[in-house]
Amino acid sequence: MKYADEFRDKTIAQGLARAIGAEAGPRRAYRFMEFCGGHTHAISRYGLEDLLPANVRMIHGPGCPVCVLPASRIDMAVRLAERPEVTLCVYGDLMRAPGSQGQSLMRAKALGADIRMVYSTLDAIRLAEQVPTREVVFFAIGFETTTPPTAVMVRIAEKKRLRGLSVFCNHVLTPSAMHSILENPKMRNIGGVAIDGFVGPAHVSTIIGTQPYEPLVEQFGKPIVIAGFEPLDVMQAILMLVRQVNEGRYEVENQYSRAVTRQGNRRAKDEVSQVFELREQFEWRGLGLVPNSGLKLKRAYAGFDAEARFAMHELRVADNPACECCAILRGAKRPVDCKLFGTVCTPETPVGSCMVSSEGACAAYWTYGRVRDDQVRRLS
Amino acid sequence: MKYADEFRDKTIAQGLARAIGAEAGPRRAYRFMEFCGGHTHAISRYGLEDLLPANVRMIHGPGCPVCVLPASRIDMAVRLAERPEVTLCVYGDLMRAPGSQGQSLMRAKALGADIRMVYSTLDAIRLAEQVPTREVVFFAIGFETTTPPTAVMVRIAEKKRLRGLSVFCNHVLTPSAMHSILENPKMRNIGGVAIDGFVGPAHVSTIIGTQPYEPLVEQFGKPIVIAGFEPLDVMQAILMLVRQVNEGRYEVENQYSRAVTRQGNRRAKDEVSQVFELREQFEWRGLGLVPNSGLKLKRAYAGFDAEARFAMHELRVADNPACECCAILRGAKRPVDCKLFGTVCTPETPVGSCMVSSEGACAAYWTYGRVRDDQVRRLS
Amino acid sequence: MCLSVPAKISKILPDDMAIVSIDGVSLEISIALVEELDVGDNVLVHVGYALSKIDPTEAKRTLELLQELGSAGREPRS
Amino acid sequence: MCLSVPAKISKILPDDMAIVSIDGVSLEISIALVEELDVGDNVLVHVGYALSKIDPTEAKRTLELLQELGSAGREPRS
Amino acid sequence: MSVKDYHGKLDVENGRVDLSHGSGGRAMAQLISGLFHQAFGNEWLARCNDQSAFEVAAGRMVMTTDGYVVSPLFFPGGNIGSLAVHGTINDVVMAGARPLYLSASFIIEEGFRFSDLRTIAQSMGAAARGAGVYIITGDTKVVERGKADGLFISTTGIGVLADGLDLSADKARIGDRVLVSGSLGDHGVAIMSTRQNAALQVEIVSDSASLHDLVAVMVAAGGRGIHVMRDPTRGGLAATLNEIAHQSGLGFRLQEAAIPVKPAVAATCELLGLDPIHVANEGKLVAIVAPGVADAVLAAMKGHPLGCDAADIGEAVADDHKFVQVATSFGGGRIVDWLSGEQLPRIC
Amino acid sequence: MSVKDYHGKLDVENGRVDLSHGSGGRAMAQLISGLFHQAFGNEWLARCNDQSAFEVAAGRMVMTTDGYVVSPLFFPGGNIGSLAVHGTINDVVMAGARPLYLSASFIIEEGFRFSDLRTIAQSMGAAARGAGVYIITGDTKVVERGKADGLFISTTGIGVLADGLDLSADKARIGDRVLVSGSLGDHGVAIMSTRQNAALQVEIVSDSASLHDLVAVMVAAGGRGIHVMRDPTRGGLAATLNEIAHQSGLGFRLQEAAIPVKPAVAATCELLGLDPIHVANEGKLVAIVAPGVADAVLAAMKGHPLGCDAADIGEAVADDHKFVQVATSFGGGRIVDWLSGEQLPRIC
Ligand code: SF4
Ligand code: SF4
Ligand SMILES: [Mg+2]
Ligand SMILES: [Mg+2]
Ligand SMILES: [Mg+2]
Ligand SMILES: [Mg+2]
Ligand SMILES: [Mg+2]
Ligand SMILES: [Mg+2]
Ligand SMILES: [Mg+2]
Ligand SMILES: [Mg+2]
Ligand SMILES: [Mg+2]
Ligand SMILES: [Mg+2]
Repeated sequence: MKYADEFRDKTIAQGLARAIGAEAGPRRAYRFMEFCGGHTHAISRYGLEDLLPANVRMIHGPGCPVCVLPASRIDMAVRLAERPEVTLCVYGDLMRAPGSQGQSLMRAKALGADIRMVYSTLDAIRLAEQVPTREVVFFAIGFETTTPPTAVMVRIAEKKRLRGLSVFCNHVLTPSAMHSILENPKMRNIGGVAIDGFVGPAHVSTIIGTQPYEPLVEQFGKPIVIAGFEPLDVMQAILMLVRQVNEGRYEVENQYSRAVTRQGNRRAKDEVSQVFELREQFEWRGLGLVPNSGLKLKRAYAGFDAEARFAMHELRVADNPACECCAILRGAKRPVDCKLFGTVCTPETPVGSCMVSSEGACAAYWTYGRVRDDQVRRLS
Repeated sequence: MKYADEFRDKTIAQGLARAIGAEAGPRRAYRFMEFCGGHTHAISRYGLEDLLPANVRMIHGPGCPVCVLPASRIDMAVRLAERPEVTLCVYGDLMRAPGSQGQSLMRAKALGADIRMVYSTLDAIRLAEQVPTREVVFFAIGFETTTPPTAVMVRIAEKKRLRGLSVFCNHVLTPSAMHSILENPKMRNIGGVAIDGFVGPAHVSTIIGTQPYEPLVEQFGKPIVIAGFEPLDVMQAILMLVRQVNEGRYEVENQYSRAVTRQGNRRAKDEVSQVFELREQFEWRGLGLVPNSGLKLKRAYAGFDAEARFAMHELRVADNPACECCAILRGAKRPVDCKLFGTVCTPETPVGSCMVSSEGACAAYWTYGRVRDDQVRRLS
Repeated sequence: MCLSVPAKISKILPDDMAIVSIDGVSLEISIALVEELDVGDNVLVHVGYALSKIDPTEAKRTLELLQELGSAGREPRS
Repeated sequence: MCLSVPAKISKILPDDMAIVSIDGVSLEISIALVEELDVGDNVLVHVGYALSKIDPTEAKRTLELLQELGSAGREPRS
Repeated sequence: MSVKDYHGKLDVENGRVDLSHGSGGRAMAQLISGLFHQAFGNEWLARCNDQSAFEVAAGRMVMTTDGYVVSPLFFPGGNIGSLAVHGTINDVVMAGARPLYLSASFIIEEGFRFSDLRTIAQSMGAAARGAGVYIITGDTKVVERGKADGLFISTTGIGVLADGLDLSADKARIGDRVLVSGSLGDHGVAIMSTRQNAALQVEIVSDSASLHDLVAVMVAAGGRGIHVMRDPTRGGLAATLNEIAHQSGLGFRLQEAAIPVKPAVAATCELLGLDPIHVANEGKLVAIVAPGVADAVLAAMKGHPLGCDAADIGEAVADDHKFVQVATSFGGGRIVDWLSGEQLPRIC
Repeated sequence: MSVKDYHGKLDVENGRVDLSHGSGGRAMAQLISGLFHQAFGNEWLARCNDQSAFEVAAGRMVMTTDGYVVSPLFFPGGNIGSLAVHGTINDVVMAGARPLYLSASFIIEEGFRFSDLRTIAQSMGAAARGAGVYIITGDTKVVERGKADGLFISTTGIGVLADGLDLSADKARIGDRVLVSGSLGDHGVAIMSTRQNAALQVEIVSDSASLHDLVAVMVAAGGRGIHVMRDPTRGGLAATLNEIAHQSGLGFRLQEAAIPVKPAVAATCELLGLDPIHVANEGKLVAIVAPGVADAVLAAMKGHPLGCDAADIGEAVADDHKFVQVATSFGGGRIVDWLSGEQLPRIC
């Protein structure tokens, strides 16, 4: 696969690993948070931690939109799907996402709710055209990457007068979450030790560009390196972060220059701003209510807004108290630190969202790393 | 089973057979038409023809509401059932009734139409209550016996405000059909020989009483004996007809006095007249358009009339030209006289309606008598 | 046609409904179409409705007549 | 997160649609979100949409840099 | 951290089957080991292979399969699980064979309750043990909601034939007697009473039962004098005798008065416009036997609890038309045909 | 008047299955004789019994069953019929057995086209003949519209074991080599490409095939050195190796670079967020063999058309955790777990 295989080269990786080992001074520890699940996936899938020196530690951030979706939003979606007139379209990742009390869309479907997996918002449009008498609701989730396709769908629905189609919007914004992590002193200093830098989002950044990270770097003095999702991309970004730390710099650097520019994708941003506007706040699993971190449909598109159309009530659901998702999403704990990990909570019976998506920190650990007890390096 | 087993006694039957044989003078032939399929069924099921003398011949009349229902009405029901919002409730007998070009409700159901078998109009009410958003249409067929339950259903629907329930009405009237048979010289004189009398309806008469047959007897000079559906009932009625013929009488006699009175069931008649009124004419398979022979919902109940509610178009469908149903229903031919009988036309692949219901003349012959080639006594 | 079975009323229910029984089978039917029914009465049941009451006296009369005709027939007259 | 795969545009269709291909797989996607695409361009595909064009020059530069860093790493400095 | 056990726990009381239980993952393994293995428990299943091996002696074996799609799944006298074992065992034993092993293939609609599945599996296990038979291999598939009717089970049975016995539908001979092992139509009426109409209550339970032991007793009494055995399931006695008539090239003449039918079954059939002779049975058999052994076989049947109402109902006759005819109790005669299409309740 | 033949004609071109074809009447007999017997045609079915008898020699036999619920029913490289024969034959031959007979149970949704059913039945007949196997008994049920998904088939296979061979999932030994017979994920991707998304076009056909002959060649080359064979169907290679690891009480270490995966399969998996190691195969096998015979068995496989892409992908290792681990092409290591729940296409 072009533009993928080249960035998975074993020989280069070993060279890069040695370079990181050489440049990461042995007298200090480096703690980098990869914000995105895509990076977490690459780290686990290719066994990158095996290649990194012991004093370079990766902390898994909240970068999976399923993991950060609170149980309340799943519960709301289940209630919506239970309405007889509604056909709910969802991305496959969401099917097992846990709501409260063992609820999930998978379970609602098994009990008779009309829930369809889609691969694309284009599928939802097709479906709405096929069943004009049904209320087809698209359960929209995702960061800036996944928001423009939802915006396009709404604009097509408007143009085609698809009255039956609407959106249950759960789109969230990455920089706001990073800001929230950095602003909170508990999060900034995990176990009393500061995060030294961020591996920044890949595909989110193709849309928003690198510019939105610049104020963060200014405000908090932490380097951010935007990186691709291939394993060599991640390793190069780590090397770049080590160098910034060593040199006392804190800049936004762009490792992923083949797909990311400073300005991002203007057309995609325009589509989004046509259709969506900021919510005052939005709940993130693990981060709580984060100001200006979510999107909703603009008033002009209220007809396509499922929350308005079906008078959906906001719900509040307490997380399972034993679940450490919250700390894990903040980078404060690792999956193996959770008592439920691998016993009560497995990918078949997920308790927290980190176990749901295979990109979730707990699921990635379970699938790719659950034996490496020896590698569990607790924070000092 | 009380009031049934007593009327199936073999010893009495043999005595009755001898009595009929004794009283039916050998020098003349007796041709009686049993109007009802119930009588046809009893004759076939118990092998009554084996017991009757050779000069007493039973002619099978049009007395099966499925058999007389023209293909056009089945086609109309199929079109109705194909509407996505409609759930059509039907009595089991109708499922295989042939419309035009191989259509049937069974086939429509197999192709996805929502068609439910019901045992009673009470089931249709229950269904309409369960699925209030569906258009539940009851496919009403039957003679006077089956009409009052439809009327009760409509009145209950009105009382309960079951807006989703309606009736596709195909109820027909027995005396009108008998009149049509007697009025038409071709029918009165089958193969040049007159019908000598009628075994009259059993359960139809529980509702309408014996009185409605009196004008027929007056006008056409043919005896009518109302008889029950048990085999001894039929044999007694035949004996009573033989006696009337022998004595030159033509009266309405009531063999079925345990269930039938002269006035009939006033309450049932009231229910019917509340809800239904006469159609100017109605098509009968085999008899063509018969004046004043069908019922429709009164204007006050137009909201429950599926024909109005769904703007159903009247259809006209030519019968299969090879099918002798028409002549068989008139008593002019026997099933074995039809070239299609038992070859192209079987109960699995019925061509005409007489093959559909097991009470239909062709089906009854097929099931109970198809080997008795030796018994095929053609009209002289 | 008009399949109908004789059954005995075993219980009167509200709303013009009743339970009838026949040889170990019981069926809930509507009695909206027949006046003045009591437990123990026999009715003809058609599509879940009582159509008419069976008159036991007339039934007995018919049976007696049948028996008579049957025995008369036993010795052929002509 | 944001699963996305590089693919080459093999055909431009009407209504902002296009066919992309990857190793014997072809997929119809929307290109409504990316300006000025031609057959032969490579794009990142996410949930059936092209997100951005892959810049071949930048890709080459990154690869060269990676190779350099990798070889540099081969002889440990410290 | 403790590593999750391969055999995880299933929440049988409250849980429901979803698509993950059919997709080859751990959830499926949990379902199979936690529910089916427990209910069927035997050494073969314990090895968790995709097939099971067993020793056989040289000889003749039989194989049979049936799909079970009964609705409702639970009915008076049994459920789809016991039925799926009894029915297939019966098809084995109708050849005069001793049933040995069963396989079971489950197709489950998502949303199905584990607790119901367990009840059904336990009924299967009990029915199999009752017949000395083992369910040695199986398969589980889960389909989306709305793409099945709760649960379908297909079972396949194999058995070993007694030496010299060769029962087949083409072995009926003119003059043979027709024996039935008991009253007809009980299963079909039990099903209809729960399905057809909520208003209908019938005091009848399904006759669903394994006939292996009854057949053993009959074979002991009749040996090679038993020519054909069949269980009159779908289509009832009428279908079974018509099939045999066709295969053997002869006709049957039955005495209606001799055919055992329970009053409640007869009454239900009258109500719904059906004929008991077309109604399904699941624990009855029809045997076509040489006249010389008929009395001995009938006596053996009557001595067995599952044959106490057995009856000799007629004989095989020469008939070019291959008709099944019945001398009615009324003194006339009629032909009993196959059921025409599906058995539909009628109003006329 | 001519009496209608028992074997009536079916309008195969235009007709559709309705409930009457499953209710034990003449319509059902017509369907069975006019369509299935014709497609499977053999002496056993011709006898029209509810079971079939056959001779066996003394020895060890195997029995296996699988339900087939594939959607769509027709896919590149096969249909549900060929699949139902290949899949069950493969489960027989994975024991090292020679397949002999199959049974087939059909559950059909009313409205199904006779013409499609004929195509499927003919594919079954052809697949069976190709493997020298006979479909000797069957069953047909029809369910109401909306209560099935077109057609489900459950097949059961029996076969006879070669002397001395005892393959079982608990027979893997530390040091054994792991062989696969060809590229992984072809079947699953062929199905997904027709089902998942109309927009997706993949040049891949299902690998559905009967592996009886390949296995014969392998057994000839490896004999008792072959310890386990499995066809990695649902859940793919990952599920199969995890099962074997658990049953045998050891782990596996694989070389990712050695695992054959076609580029189009790899690309489809990347697009949908899946891992080829979890994707279903229907004409591939995994063999766990003693290291001493591994090369000979591999060579034999490569010499067979169905094994030309065979590969040695790793070994069995001691592992208390019973993990399946993969050395990635990148130089790291990871654990390959069972699939978690159903395989769902992902966006992240
Ligand atoms: S293992 Fe499960 S319960 Fe524990 S933190 Fe992860 S998701 Fe939450
Ligand atoms: S046999 Fe068929 S075609 Fe002939 S008259 Fe009867 S119904 Fe009509
Ligand atoms: Mg069978
Ligand atoms: Mg059977
Ligand atoms: Mg299986
Ligand atoms: Mg359903
Ligand atoms: Mg059988
Ligand atoms: Mg199997
Ligand atoms: Mg298998
Ligand atoms: Mg069968
Ligand atoms: Mg369907
Ligand atoms: Mg297998």
